[in-house]
Amino acid sequence: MTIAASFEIEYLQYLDTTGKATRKDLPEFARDLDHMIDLYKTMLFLRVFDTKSIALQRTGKLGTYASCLGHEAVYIGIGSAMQEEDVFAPSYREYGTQFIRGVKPREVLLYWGGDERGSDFSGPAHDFPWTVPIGTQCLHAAGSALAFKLRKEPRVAVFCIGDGGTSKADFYGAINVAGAMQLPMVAVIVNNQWAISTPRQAQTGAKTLAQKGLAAGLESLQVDGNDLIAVRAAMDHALKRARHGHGGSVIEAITYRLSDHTTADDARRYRDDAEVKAAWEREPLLRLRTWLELAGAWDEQREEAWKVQCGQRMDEEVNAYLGTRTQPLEATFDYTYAELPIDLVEQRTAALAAESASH
Amino acid sequence: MTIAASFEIEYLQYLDTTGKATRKDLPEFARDLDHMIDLYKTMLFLRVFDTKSIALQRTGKLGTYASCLGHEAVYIGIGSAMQEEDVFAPSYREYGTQFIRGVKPREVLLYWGGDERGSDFSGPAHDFPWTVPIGTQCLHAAGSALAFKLRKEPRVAVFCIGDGGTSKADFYGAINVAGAMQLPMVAVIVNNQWAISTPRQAQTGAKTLAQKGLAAGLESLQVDGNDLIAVRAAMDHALKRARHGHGGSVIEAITYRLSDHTTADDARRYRDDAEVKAAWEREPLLRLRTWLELAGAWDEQREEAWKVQCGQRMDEEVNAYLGTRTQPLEATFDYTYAELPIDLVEQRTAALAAESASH
Amino acid sequence: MAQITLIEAVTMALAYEMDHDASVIVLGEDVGINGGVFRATVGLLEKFGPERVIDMPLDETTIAGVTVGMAAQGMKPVAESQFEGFMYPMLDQIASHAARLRNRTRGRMHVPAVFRAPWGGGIRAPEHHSEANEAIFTNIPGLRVVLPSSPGRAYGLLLAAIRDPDPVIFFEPKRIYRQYKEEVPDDGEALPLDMCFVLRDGSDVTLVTWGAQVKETLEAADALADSGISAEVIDVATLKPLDFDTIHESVRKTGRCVIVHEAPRTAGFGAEIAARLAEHAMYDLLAPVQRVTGYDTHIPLFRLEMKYLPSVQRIVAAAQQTLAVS
Amino acid sequence: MAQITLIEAVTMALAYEMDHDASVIVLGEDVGINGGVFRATVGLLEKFGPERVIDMPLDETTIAGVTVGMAAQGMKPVAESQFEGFMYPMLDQIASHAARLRNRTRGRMHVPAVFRAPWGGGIRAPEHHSEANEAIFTNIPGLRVVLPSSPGRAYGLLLAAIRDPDPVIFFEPKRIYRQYKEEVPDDGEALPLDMCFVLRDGSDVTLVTWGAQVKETLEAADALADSGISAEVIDVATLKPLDFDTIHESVRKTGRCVIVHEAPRTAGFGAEIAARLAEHAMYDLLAPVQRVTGYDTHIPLFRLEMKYLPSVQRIVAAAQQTLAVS
Ligand SMILES: Cc1ncc(C[n+]2csc(CCOP(=O)(O)OP(=O)(O)O)c2C)c(N)n1
Ligand SMILES: Cc1ncc(C[n+]2csc(CCOP(=O)(O)OP(=O)(O)O)c2C)c(N)n1
Ligand SMILES: [Mg+2]
Ligand SMILES: [Mg+2]
Repeated sequence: MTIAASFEIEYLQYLDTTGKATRKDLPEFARDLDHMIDLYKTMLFLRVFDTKSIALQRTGKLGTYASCLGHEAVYIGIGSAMQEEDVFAPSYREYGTQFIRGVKPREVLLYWGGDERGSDFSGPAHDFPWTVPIGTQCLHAAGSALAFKLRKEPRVAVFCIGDGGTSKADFYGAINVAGAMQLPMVAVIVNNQWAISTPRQAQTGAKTLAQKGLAAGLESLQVDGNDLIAVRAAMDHALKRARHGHGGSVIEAITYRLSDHTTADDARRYRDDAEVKAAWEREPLLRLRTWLELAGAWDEQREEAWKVQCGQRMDEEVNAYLGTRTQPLEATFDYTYAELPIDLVEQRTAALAAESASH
Repeated sequence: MTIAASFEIEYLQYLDTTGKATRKDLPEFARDLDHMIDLYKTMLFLRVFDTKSIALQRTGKLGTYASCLGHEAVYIGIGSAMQEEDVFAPSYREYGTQFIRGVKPREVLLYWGGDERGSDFSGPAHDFPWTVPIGTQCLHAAGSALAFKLRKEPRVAVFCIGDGGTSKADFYGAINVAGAMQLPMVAVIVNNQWAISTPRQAQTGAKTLAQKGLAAGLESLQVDGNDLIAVRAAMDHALKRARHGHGGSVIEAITYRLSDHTTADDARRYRDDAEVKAAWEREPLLRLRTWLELAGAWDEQREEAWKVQCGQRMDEEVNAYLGTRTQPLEATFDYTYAELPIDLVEQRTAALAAESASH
Repeated sequence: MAQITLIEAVTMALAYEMDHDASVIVLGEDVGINGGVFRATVGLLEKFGPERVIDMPLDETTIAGVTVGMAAQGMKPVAESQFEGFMYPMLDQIASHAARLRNRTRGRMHVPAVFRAPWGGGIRAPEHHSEANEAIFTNIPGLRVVLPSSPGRAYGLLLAAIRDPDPVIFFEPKRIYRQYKEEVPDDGEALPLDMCFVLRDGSDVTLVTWGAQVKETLEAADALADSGISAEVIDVATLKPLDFDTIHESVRKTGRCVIVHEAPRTAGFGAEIAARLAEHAMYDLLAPVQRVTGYDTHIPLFRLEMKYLPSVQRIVAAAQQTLAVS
Repeated sequence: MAQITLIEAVTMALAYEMDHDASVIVLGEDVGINGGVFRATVGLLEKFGPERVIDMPLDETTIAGVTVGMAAQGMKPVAESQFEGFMYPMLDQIASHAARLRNRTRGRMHVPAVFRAPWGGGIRAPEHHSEANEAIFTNIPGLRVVLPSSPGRAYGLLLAAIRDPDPVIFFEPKRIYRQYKEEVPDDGEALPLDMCFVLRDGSDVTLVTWGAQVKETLEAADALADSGISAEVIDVATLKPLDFDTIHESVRKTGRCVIVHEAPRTAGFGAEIAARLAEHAMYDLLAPVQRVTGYDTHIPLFRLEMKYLPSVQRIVAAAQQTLAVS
């Protein structure tokens, strides 16, 4: 029997669910405990943000909101590894990555509060806004990566995609072109086991989602997505390769969507409480906290103090959000094109007239 | 290092370019020399058909035509392995498979001659017509396979796709859904090294095209597509698995497009004569012929006699084609819907009036 | 006989036809155990099992292509797109294959499929959940495009769509999914797929609309009646093929026409209706045709969306303008 | 100054702009060494190298999405689709992103991209190589849709399209790619993207058209002149945004209008023009508007395609009909 090609998909983990190291070769960055505390604090802030956002939605002060509960290690791992000049192309719940990149919580709220200005955010101007049509952001990352390559800029484009999203044409197109052209692109599959009510195994017969990268000839790896150290290490490696012209990677981060799909969803309709309960055992904050505590770098008191600070910051953000006036109707017209075409000038005038007639 | 998954892509070949067996375990069907002669004769007929079709185009008697020169082993291998009740979803040059399934040469000519009736062919009524938008046929095969599975019919859907076509969303969607649902589907990648002027390596960074099947969890295999025995053996195996409910396969058949892309193309613009010359050394007819001759089952005389017969049959087909009257204008309207909607009744009347006014 | 909402009528029609025709199957994202994101397929999995109600991988191209393949092999798939804004990846399979396979094969194969999608704005949803992109489909030969606006019409037209041997795009105005209930007998009676419905008789002006806008249009007719203007209201219901006769007949009577739709104006389907009036009703018209539509911009996120959608007031104003001419 | 064909004008505009703006790149299938299947990009690879002229993997969704990504990062990609019939898989990226990114981000990002495709029937090509699907794009806010019909306009409009900071769909009437030559100075002068061109002055009837049909329409005007009828001919050129003023002005003068296009009639872009006439030109029109179009069927394979496309005779007959009314 002749073998034309053979492949292995590695699984990377540094911390187990009890916060104990599973391997001795901790990466450099993880030895800097101050840094690790910072990352943990960001994860905790993210969770406070998430809880508060859901509360806002429940009280009618926010539209549909997509929670990121349980995904904190993935998003903070990505965000802390990226450079500002890199490009991030998210789907719709990667607030953690975005906070690190400068997006403000009030901007996230504005977006889910039905106001386009949320996407004119304080993060890097070259970062893409949230993307609703599943998977389409993957190709924006690929296009960005192609631009960097052509302009010989040492920048990397990173996208996130859900387990469900890996079924989508755009995901495949993006990894394929990245492989064909050796683009500086990192694809992070956030495998949270569910796409609304559709479980991971209904999406594909592939044993791992990471192996989808093999179809494109990309370096492909699976990581424990609840282990911040693993995610960050994998990202560091992938970003470095990409930045040095060695091509793209696919990282499958295995995590769990502890929340409903969005506030418009009720996950109890389709999944067992037992599964969710079990997933809470693996959640990302507790294990990092335990690890930090074991290292003597964190304790209950610091935890509580930080939570209070998070709460205060969130109050400010929420107030800023709630205090933001609705845009004038003109805004509906004025960003459709760089310059208003003649038809739109007329329609804009008519719309404003109709509006003032109705007052 | 923990390994989450590992894979191998096998390469299958029975006959080398000199017609010598490269392995001892020839499959059962290949021991039936009469059958092998039949298959060889079909390959030869296909080549005669191809030559004649190009000549028709060059003399203005046919529209653009897509040659299948060099692909004969792939197409005859597929066609001879399939059952009538299976469904075939071709792209646009799989005449060999189709001839075995009952499509008439005159129908192929009618199609390329600009007449829809070519697709109302004498092959199985459930076979799909030629598909021009690259890759879209893959999903028709997947949908057919799903129908078979739901209706518990022991039938298999087979599609062909080019090397270029494996970049397309529809290909990925088809293998993905086949893997997710264990559909009775066989995907044959006809890797002829070129997609018009785009070489295989510009399509993807994957080492083999077969490994794209790994992304979908399908059984994935590479075969020498110029070796009829290898193609047929791989098809037999894949069809059997599928028919027995064990799921789909991806077979990459490595061959070469010895012709221009179509008669509208001039391949000398973008590829080396040397490459083409080298490819002729590996072409599928010669090696099977040599093998048959070494086995004492074929010779120059039989070759010549069969060519004469092929020529006669083609003359009949060409005459039938050339003698086919153009459809009346009504035909443009009458197959748009099962029943003509009121708008179309009016337009049809107007069109016929305009036509007779112009006579 | 129960009082049901529009979305319940959709569910009822699906269940009826699945019960009576084993080749009908439902497929899409989250249509199974979740019953669809709007709950249109709720209960079907329990009743018909996972071989008739199929949760698909998350790819609309795949859903559309598989639908074409199944339909060509004799099934009657009803495919759901979760929102109309996610139908674009289906378009190639719909336009290049679903709509063409009959013609391409001279009738040897055909595609008896339905592509369902919740449609339109006004539910305070995120971006891409509020499109009105029906016009795109109306220029494609071989398709039917249907947009019911009441529980009864949703039931009857969906049955007809499933039974139709050709592909039907079936848009469901999600803003009025649960707006009101009406009695709909579950009798399997289909409605014709080439008919406009006159919802209200009138003599002064014809208001032509479809989908959720039927609500505002009927309200506008009420408001007009208050000021002594008698408005006829037509629900187009099936955009393609268009029953222009019913519209024309009305305009012959009223001499005035206002077309209302929430899609962007330019090249919206209102243009086709206005064009036919220009071609065939010039001598009947006493005033220029008016279009009250969404603007040629993207529908804004929800804080402003109600200012984008045609309002009762805009419809009334347009009708009055047609009457100001004499 | 050379005499060039329409397709040579396309090549010349691409080369000019690539020469003057390093951010302009060309991408698509077979655009490199092969120079495009129609040879529109011939010579560009040699001149600008593989980093400016990029052969893409065979997936239109990929091409469109990569184009959006590059454009958002400050490049000016000009993406080619080999035929208009293969643009459907681009539609999601075009409608959901190219057309919306500026609006979505309140101007933070925008997509200065051009999507080029050979367009239309009449070249005896296989199925899907002869579509006229421009109407689909004209209902999408945020896009411009351009369709030149002469070498000079192809050059000037393509330059404008590339320079425009928003996405432009640029359809090239392939039937007249090489129909005739005209002098086109390679002076980098763009033409405005919101203007119709009056190709021939006339006083009795206005013939409005675009793309390859300009040929038949001008011939029809000649034929009409022979029988003493003076036809004004307008090439719409940019469908979106529509310069309705120019059309209206002409109809004010002639009182009659025939709209000619090869796309299917229903919801074709002719409907929009007829609708605007119905809204704004009712009192100018002396006869009902006429549309001479492709039928609401798929364009047949090539043996019958010329019977599908509007002929000089059909245009003449329609014009005469508008004149029969008085
Ligand atoms: C093209 C498209 N189809 C359908 C939807 C509706 N939808 C929103 S989220 C979602 C599931 C996504 O699952 P996954 O990719 O796993 O990401 P997750 O939500 O779990 O982060 C679906 C189907 C959509 N937004 N876009
Ligand atoms: C969607 C689409 N894009 C582009 C084309 C034009 N085209 C026709 S054949 C072809 C190349 C196909 O190459 P491959 O898949 O390798 O098949 P081969 O022709 O080699 O058999 C292209 C780009 C098409 N038919 N469909
Ligand atoms: Mg998920
Ligand atoms: Mg090929």
